[in-house]
Formats: sequence, structure tokens, C-alpha cells
Amino acid sequence: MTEFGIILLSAVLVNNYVLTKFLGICPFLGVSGKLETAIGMSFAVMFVMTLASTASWIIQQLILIPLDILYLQTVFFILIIAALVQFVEMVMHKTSPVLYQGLGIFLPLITTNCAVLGVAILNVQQDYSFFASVLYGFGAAVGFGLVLVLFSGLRERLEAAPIPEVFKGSPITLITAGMMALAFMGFAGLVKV
Amino acid sequence: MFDLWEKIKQTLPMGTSAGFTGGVVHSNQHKRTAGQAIIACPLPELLIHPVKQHIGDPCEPMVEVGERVLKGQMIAKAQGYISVPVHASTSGTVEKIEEHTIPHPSGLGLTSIFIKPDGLDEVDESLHPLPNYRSVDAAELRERIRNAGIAGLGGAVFPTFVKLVKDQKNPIETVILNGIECEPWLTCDHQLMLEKAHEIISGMDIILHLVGAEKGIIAIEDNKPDAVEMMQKTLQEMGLNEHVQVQVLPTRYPQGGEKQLIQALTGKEVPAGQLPMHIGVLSTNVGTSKAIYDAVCLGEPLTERVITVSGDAAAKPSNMLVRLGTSMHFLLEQCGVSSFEDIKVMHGGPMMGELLSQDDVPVVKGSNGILAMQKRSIMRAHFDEEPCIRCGDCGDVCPAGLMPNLLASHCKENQFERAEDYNLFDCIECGACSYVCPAHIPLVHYFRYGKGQVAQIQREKAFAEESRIRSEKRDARLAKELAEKEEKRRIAREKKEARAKALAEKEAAEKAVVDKDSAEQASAEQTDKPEVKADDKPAEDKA
Amino acid sequence: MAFVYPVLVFAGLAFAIGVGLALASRYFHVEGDPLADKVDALLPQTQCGQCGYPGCRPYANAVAGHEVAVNHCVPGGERTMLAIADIMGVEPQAIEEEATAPVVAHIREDECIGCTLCIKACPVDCIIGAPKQYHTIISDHCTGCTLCLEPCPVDCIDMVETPELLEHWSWPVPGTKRAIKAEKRKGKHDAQGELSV
Amino acid sequence: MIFLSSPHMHGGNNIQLTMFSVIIALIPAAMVSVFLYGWLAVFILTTCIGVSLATEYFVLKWQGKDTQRVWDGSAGLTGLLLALVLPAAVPWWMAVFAAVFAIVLGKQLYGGLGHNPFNPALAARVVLLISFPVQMTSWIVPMHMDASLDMYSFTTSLKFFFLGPDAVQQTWDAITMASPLGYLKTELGQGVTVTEALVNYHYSTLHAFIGREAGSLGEGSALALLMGGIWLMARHTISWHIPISYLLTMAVLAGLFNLINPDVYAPPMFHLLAGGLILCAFFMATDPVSSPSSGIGKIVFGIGCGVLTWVIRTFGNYPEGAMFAVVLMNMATPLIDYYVRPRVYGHKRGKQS
Repeated sequence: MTEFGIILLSAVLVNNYVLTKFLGICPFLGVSGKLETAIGMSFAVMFVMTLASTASWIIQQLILIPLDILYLQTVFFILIIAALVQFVEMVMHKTSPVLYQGLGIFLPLITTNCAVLGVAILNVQQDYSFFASVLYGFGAAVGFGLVLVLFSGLRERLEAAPIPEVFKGSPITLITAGMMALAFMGFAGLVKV
Repeated sequence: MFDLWEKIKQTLPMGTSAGFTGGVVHSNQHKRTAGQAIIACPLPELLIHPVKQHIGDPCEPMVEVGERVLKGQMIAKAQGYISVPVHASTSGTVEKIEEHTIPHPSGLGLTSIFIKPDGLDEVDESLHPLPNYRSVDAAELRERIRNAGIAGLGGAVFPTFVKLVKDQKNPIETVILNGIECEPWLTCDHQLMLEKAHEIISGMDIILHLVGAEKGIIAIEDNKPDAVEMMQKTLQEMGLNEHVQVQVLPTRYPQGGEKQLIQALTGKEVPAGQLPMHIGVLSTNVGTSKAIYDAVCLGEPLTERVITVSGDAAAKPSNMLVRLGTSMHFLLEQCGVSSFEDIKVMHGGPMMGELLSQDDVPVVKGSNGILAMQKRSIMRAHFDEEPCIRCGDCGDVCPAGLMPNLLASHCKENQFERAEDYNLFDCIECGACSYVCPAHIPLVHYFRYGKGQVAQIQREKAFAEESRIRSEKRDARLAKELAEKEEKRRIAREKKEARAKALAEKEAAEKAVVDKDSAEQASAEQTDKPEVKADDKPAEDKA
Repeated sequence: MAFVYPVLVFAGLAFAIGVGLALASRYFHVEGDPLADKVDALLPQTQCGQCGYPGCRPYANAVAGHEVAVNHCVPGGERTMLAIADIMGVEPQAIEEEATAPVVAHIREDECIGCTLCIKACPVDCIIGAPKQYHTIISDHCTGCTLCLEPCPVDCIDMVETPELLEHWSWPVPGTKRAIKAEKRKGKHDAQGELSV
Repeated sequence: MIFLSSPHMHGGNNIQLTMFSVIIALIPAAMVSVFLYGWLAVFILTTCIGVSLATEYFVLKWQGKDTQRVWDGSAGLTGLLLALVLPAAVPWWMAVFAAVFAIVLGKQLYGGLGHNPFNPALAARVVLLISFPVQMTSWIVPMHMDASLDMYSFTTSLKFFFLGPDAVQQTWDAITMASPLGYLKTELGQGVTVTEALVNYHYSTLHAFIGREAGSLGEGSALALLMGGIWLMARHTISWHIPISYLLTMAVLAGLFNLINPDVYAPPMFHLLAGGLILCAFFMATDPVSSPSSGIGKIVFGIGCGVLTWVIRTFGNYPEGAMFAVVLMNMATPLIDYYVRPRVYGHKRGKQS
């Protein structure tokens, strides 16, 4: 049980995908402009990442290892992730057209999102058990979502601030993200993995 | 957990009193006119009566230019339900009926009736005194109060008769008489309570009788101990002290706000979107109560009221009994204001009142105070806006429990949906937030701006929706017209064709008859016939 | 022949996923375009055609289909543009034409010849009149689209500003001394920028 | 025409007054720092405040803003707070860098006063801690502990501040010592129990309270900080919500775990008095700009700070978690303001109309 707790905590806070591994930066910067969109994106990523780590574990254990074709790992994983994203996109288009529009290009881009592929590959590298890998995927996604939502809150406030012209937009956003990463360093050593 | 927190909060010294949430404390130093006897204002040369002096629909003038009117005569009649009439406040002739600036922050005008007094002050006696009101039907009493033009004199000017209903579903249990007068500078209610205690309490008795309530509370802040004493004494004299009690509340602004007063006295909150009557409470201002007494027992409609005329530019501030329609400049001149150069005239108290434009405007039913303020003292309250440091003081003093700093920033950024989400429309515009703001942000102004914009957006939306329907209807109509035209054309064409065919047939038949004998023409007929038949078919189908 | 298995497995998996997605796409098929409705609801419905489309709905359809920029609605002004940009998830664009003060059309009746041409042009049917009779405009319904000006053969239609109503008056945005100063400075700054360019 | 809306009266509070009251409230703590570290403290204080003010002035000038705003007190306060969270061992360039960072990246780039999402002083301090962990966790021995140490005279201090330990012929080890928190962390890592570690350190609660332990400049005396903090609360310059909920959460958490296993978890009193907790609780977390506005939001903020501080102190690599905790909670401030709102009159809690 403790092991699972450590995996989760590590993925959410200590080894946060965005702020310490610097994975998934493009949606982190791209869809954090509005709180609602960020929350929607968090859920989409949570869904895709959890399923992706589940599916990649299954594929790894049932196909890649038995057939000894580990060199095709990336191709297989991308196939699975692309299908999942396609599926999420269809569901979202049906259930929430506004969110679908809000996420725009970033929704299909989850396909090539390094965080999602990263979670699949790091998972199999760390040789987790099935449940642990699901948890790891979920934890990474929660960490991503947490940071994304926090960041979108900050960015909504920046929107109203009289930031000097040259720093408006991306510069101040990146500075803020950097400050967040610094603050997250405080969690260093929280769990000894 | 949060409710527990709410309880703890009430006991802590952090901008909360036991009574209501938030609020600020003002010192008494501005109540310059406290304890000054009410003096009558002399008759001015012209009286101006705007046709709308209450919340609701405007009235319609019912006098002609040149007509002679008497004091208390109805000169504009109510239109719609939430509306009360306007009465002449002295006898004289109607000089003109045209637009005139009214006491409103916009400085815009409204149709007004100008009356030139004749100095006789002749009273219209069509309204009989009714000292024995208990024997009169409730509906008649209400109608009388309405026809007397009575609206809330505390400043909100909501037609009073609307509230005076005996509703089976929402029986009124408690009647609150509001003698709080929490605005700095104002003392008119205070003085009224000292001088007209009997009338006020009689008026309250009428209200209690009308709504069938058992319990009455007269709420007075503890900075007016003489009024408390006077009210208690009078209640005892009148033998009403069993039903009605005087409740003394700690001085705190905006305790005089209806919702805040109800919370402070009963601990109950008026649910959002509902009225005090829904929780069995009715509250009126002491001045309104006195006006009800005048209308019922003396047969006098609302033609005059007590006003605090003061301000730091007034040499002789006083509490005055003023005829409605009197010019404010005239009034201020009586109180020692000689020049209006460097002076801003304020209508109402400094916390919720409005600065008026330089034009001279008349006194209306809602005027509880007229203050002549030095321009520089006004500017001292309106410093330059500095960036919000989000200290949250505004939230601590907000009696509605809002987060004014966030609300204002959303209004500023034109994010009105967000602002509404933060309950913009629960703001009562009391001004406590702006009063404490260290950054001098005109928060109330932002809320008013936001509310106005939201209303405008709603109006535009409604108009757009209406236009869309009209446009769609037009398109449908045009399509229908087009279809009908086509149809008509087709019918016409077919008719024409049918006629042509009939003609051809007829001709053919005639020809046939004529040429029956001719053998060589029989072959010609054979060639014609198929053509006729082909034409024939559609006409038959249609039939 | 070692590569056959992997290829077959990969192809098989891809095929299975393809079938699955095809089925899902049928199940989650979206009818109509809810976005166009949302955009249409934001437009002022003046039906003025200044956007280059014959009315508000066609423009809404075009915007929802990403065929056209969001900044073409002149009467809607900046607020409408921002709202549409928000819902479409695109960057706001500058409004090219300034929206003017709200106006309504007014017919000078003594000059009207009763030709009914304006009646036909009005997109919201707010002009009443019969042939050879004076026409008049129900100003409460007029959207100020100016489409009736063109067809009038005697130019007897004016656009008049709507009067400011007391009950529609609203507080302007607070203007403090500092805000006014900053505005002035900004103006100067812009002017300098233009000069130096 | 300018429309002026009511109210036409003002209570008289202003930003300058607020800022200067906080500065005044920090004077006792600054005096204690001078008492503990002599001229070193004076140099760091003046450098930080001076550089902050100068940076603020130049940035305002560069942006074409009103340079009079330098005197609104916020830049001076940032400099003062920054100095108080720095250890006495920092060299001059680090103090200058931190002050410039705090004003430029912490505040002015976000649009100046009122718009910074993080507490500028703490942001700068976090950057220093991560960039220069050794210097930032070495604490000069306070003056009263080793009177024989020639560190506190004007010239030695000046040399040390500008040229480093070599210039004063001192080794780093001779002039520095561990703070109670750092010592405890190291000892616990080696399997020593809390009680033993504190005895070895000669830790005394009374000393920690009145200010005789090593630490950052302003952390020394809980007494001086409390005096200032309580005065501010009485003046309503800061509200009680954040400090009380912060300290209470810390006390409850530490107490609870101390009961469970007193060998591993330090007692609550130690946690409360150690490190920068009181300074953070009264002066950093209450920075109005980067903390929530509503009372309930502030309580949530304080609880969050408390939990994070305790978690980082107890489990993390860094001995002191208060600064990280406040900066982390600063990130959550907009969300707290959005989701945790006071109950609106006439509405039921949680249900927005």
C-alpha cells in the first residue's frame, strides 16, 4: 500500500511531469489561458494518460515481450495513444462542443504529447506491476492537471495586470512557469524513490 | 463547519457586529444638525414637481397649463400598479409642463409640472380626515395611502401601499420602524422622532392594523439616546408598549439598509430574489409612518417632508420642513449658502447619496438630505485610483458578504459574466467598501457600471432576439409570398392553357362540324388531334 | 521471415482499432452545428449585411465554419467580437470599422411618395405604409441597419440618434484623474511612435 | 464630464500607511538581528533596502511610470523582508542579486504593486536557496554565543560581506553553525532521536522565543516578531485569519505526530519557534497581494501553508519549508479566491445564484 502511495505522490508532486520533467509543456502553455478550458484539458489528459499507461502495459506484456519486438515499442504506443485521443475527441465533440472548440488544436495534439508517450515509456522502463503502472499514469496526469489548473488561475490574473508591453504574453507566462518550477523544488526529497 | 465559522465570525472583533455582517463605524462629528428643531422652509417662487418621484412607473399629468391647483390636489395620476400620484404642495397656477432636470446622477431631465404659488396656501379638502381608521375597510385604507402619494421616505421611495397587504401565504409577523439613520450628516429622522413621536407611533399602529401584525419594533441606534427615550415614553403614554418595543442597536453603517436591519433585529436574512414579506417582516421608515398618519388621520397627502440641509459649506445647517418641489438652491440659500461656485450639491447622505450637476433641481419625495459640500472636500474622498493590493478590507466590511475587489476587477475588465457569478447583483451599493479601500478604488462606481452594462447587454440581447424573430418571420413571409406567387402564376398559366385548349377544341369542333362533309380535311384533323390530346392531359390531372 | 509476425500483429491491431473508431464515430456523431447557434445568439441581429453576408445567421454559419474572421460585425462592436473570439477559441482581432452611436431610421413623411420600396428593403418588417400613402417606421423595432436608405427614390429617410432615456442611463466606467492622465500619456506615446516610424 | 459615484466620504486608509505600518512592525525584529549579528546585519539590511528602492526607481522610470511610487513603501518593505529572510553569511552580490530579482522579476514585470502572483521577497529567497544551497543554509554564529569570535566589528564585517571568509582569515566552519532545524534534520537522518538531538544542540525553547538561536536575520526572535504581528492585527492592517490558521495547523499537525512517535517527529513548540515560521506566518503569508482576499479563503490559505510547511520540514530535503509553502500557496491563491467564497447575504452556502 505504501508503495502505491509513494508512486502516486512522486508522480503528482515530486517528479511532476511539467515542472520537474518538463514534459507536456505545449498544452501547459497552450490551454492554460482559461480556467474552464484547463479543467477540461486536465480531465482529457487524465483519461488519455491513465488509459494509455494501462494499454501500453498490456501491449508491452502481451505483445511486445512475447513476440520479442520491443524495438517496435514506440510505434505501437503511438498507435494506441492516437486511437485513444481520437476517441476522446469524438466524445468531447458530442458532449461539450464549447470545450472542444476551446481546446482546439491541443486536443489532437495530445496524440504527440510527450507527456503521454513519456508516461507509457517510463512506465515500462520502471517495470511496474499492472496496478502500479495504472496508478503511475493516473498520478502523472493528476500532477499535470494540478499544475495546469493552478497555472491557469495565475494566468487569468495576469490577464488583468498591466504587464510591460515587451513581457506580455509568452515571456511573463514562461517566467511564471519558471517560478512555479522553483517552488515545486521544495518538494524535493519528499519521497525517496 | 462553515456555519459554525459564521457564528465564530460574529463574535470576533473584525468588522462584524453582533447584528449584521460587515459594516463600518462613523463618528458623530458630521451630525451637525442633531437636536436642532425642525423649521419650516418659506414658500419659494416656483415649485417643480417631476412626474416620477418613486420607484416604478411614471405618473401622467392631469392638470392643464394655466389651471389653478390647491395644496394637496392631485396633479399627476398613477400609471400602472407600482406607482403613486403626485400632489401640488401649495395653491397656485400651473405655469408650464415640460422637461426639467431631476435629482439624478445622470443630470437628465423628466417631464415636470411647474406651479407658480399664489401665496394663499389654500388646501384641497377632498380627502377627509379618518381618525377612526379601525372601522374602515383595509382595501379602502390602502387606496387612501396610495392616493396620498406615499412612498418610502427613507430614500428608496418604493410605493408604500404595495407592502401593506394582508397576505394569507406570507403573514406579516413583525413590523419594523426604521429610525436608524446611519448616514453621516443626516438627522431628519432623528429630529422627527423627537418632535413627532406621537404621529410616528400612530402611523405604525395603522400599519400594524392593516397587515394584522402582532409585534412592532422601533429600531434606533445608540447614538440617539434622546430619541429612544422619547419613543419609549410616547409608547407608554399611548398604551402600546405591549406590542411595540424600542430596540437600541450599536451604531454601525449600513444598519439602516432594510436587509441589514432585518438581519440585525431578527437574525433572519431575506432570501435572494425575495422580499422581506416572504419572511414575515415589513419595514418602513419613521418618516413614512408619519406620512401614513397624516394621510389617514388628517387627510393630508404627501406634500412636504423633513430634510436635513447641511454640509460643510452651509453656514446655518438645519432640519427643515420643506414643500416637495422646492428648489434646492433656494433651500440652501436659507441655510447660509451664498454662492454655488465651489460647491457641490449632494442629494442624500455622503455614503449613498448622489452628487448633482450644477443645475438647480427640485426637492422630491426621496430627498432626506441636501448637503452643500466644498468641492475640495469631495475631491478628498475621490483620490486617484491606485492598484488594488487585494487586502480584503472591502470584503470584511461588505454587509452582503461579497468580494468587492474581485468584483470590481471583473467589471473593469468587462467580464460581466464572471462578475455576475460573483453575485454582482447582490450588491446594495452601500459604499462601505469604497470607504475603507486603501487604494481609493471607486468600487461602487465599478459595480454600478457593471450593473448598467449587464442591463444594457440584456436589453440588446432581448432586442436582438426580437429582431431575429421579426427577420425570420419576414423571410418566412417572403418565402410564402414567393410560393404563393408561383402558385398563382402556375394556376394562371394553367387556366390560360386550359382556356386555350378549350378554345382550340371548340374551334376544332366547329371546324369539324363545318368541314364534316369535306373528305380531304379529315386527314388534316387527324394530324391535329394528337397535339390537342397532349395538351389536354395536365389540365385533366389537375382537375 | 522474422518480420512477418510483427507486421501482421501491428496490422491486425491497427485494423481492430480502426473498426472500433469507425463504430465510435457513428455512435458519437454530432448533428448540426451547435456552435453556429451560439455565435448567432451573440450577434446583434441587425441583419445589416455590413459583414458581407446577407444577414446574421449566414455570417454565424461562416464564422462557426472558420471561413471568415470574427471581426466583421460592425454594429456588434468590440464586445461582440470578443465574445465570438472567446467561444471560437481564436485570438481577438481589431475591429476595422468603429461602431457609431445607436441610430434609428426616420422618414420625413411630407416628402415620402409612398413607393413602398423601403418596406420591401426592411429586414425586420418595421416600416408600415401602403402604396401612395406616407410610410412610417416603428422606431422601437428599427435595428438601424440603413438598408432602407438606398432604395428610397426621394432620399427622405434620415438616420437619427436614439435619445438617451433616463431609465436606460447607466454609469460610465470610472474616470479618475490618473486614468485620464494615463490616457493622455498613451495618446502622446502613440503619436511619438508614429512620428518616429 | 466626470461622474463621481457615492460614497463621497473616505475612511482615510491608504497604501502608504499600510506599508509603513508593516515596516514599523518589523523594526523590533530588525533590531534583534543587529543585536545577534552586529554590523553584518546592518550591511545586509541597508543593501537589500537600498538596492530594492533603487531598482524600483529605475524600473518605474524605464516604464515611464510615476517615480514617486518608490515611496509608497512597498519596495522598501520588500527589501526589508528580503533582508530578514537572508542568512547573515550572504555575500554582498547575493543580496544585490536577490533584491534586484525580487523587484524586477518578482514584482515589476507583473505590472508592479498589486499584480505580483508571488511574494517578491520569498520568490527571491527561494531562487537563492535553490541556486546557492550551501551559503543559504550556513548560519553565522550569533554574537552572544562566541564573543571571542572576531566577526562583528565594523571592519571585519565589512571585509567579510564584500570579500568573503578568506579576507577575514576565517574558515567557513569556524564562523558558521547549524540552525536548530538543519541540525535536527541531519541528526534524524542518522537515526538519532529528536530529544537527543535537541539536547546535543543545547536547544532551549526560551532562547528560541526571545531570540538567541542561529538562523536568518529576522527569524531569531519569536518575541519581536509576535510583538509586531500582534500590533498589526490590532491595527487591522493584517487580518488574524492567516497567521492563526497557519500556526494552529502547524501546532496541531506537529502535536499529533509528536504524540504518535516522539522520536521521529519534533514537538509542536519546536516547530512553531524554529526557522522562519513566525516571520512567514505574520509577514510573508499575509502579504495581501499574493494571498486570498476573503476571510474563509485566508483560512484555507493558512491551513495549506501549515500542512505544506510541516510536510516539507518533516519529509523533504530542505530543513525549512515555510518559504516554499508560502510560495506554493501563492500559486493556489487565484483558485482559492475562485472556489472559496464567503456566503453571500440571502444565499445558501455553496449555491451560487
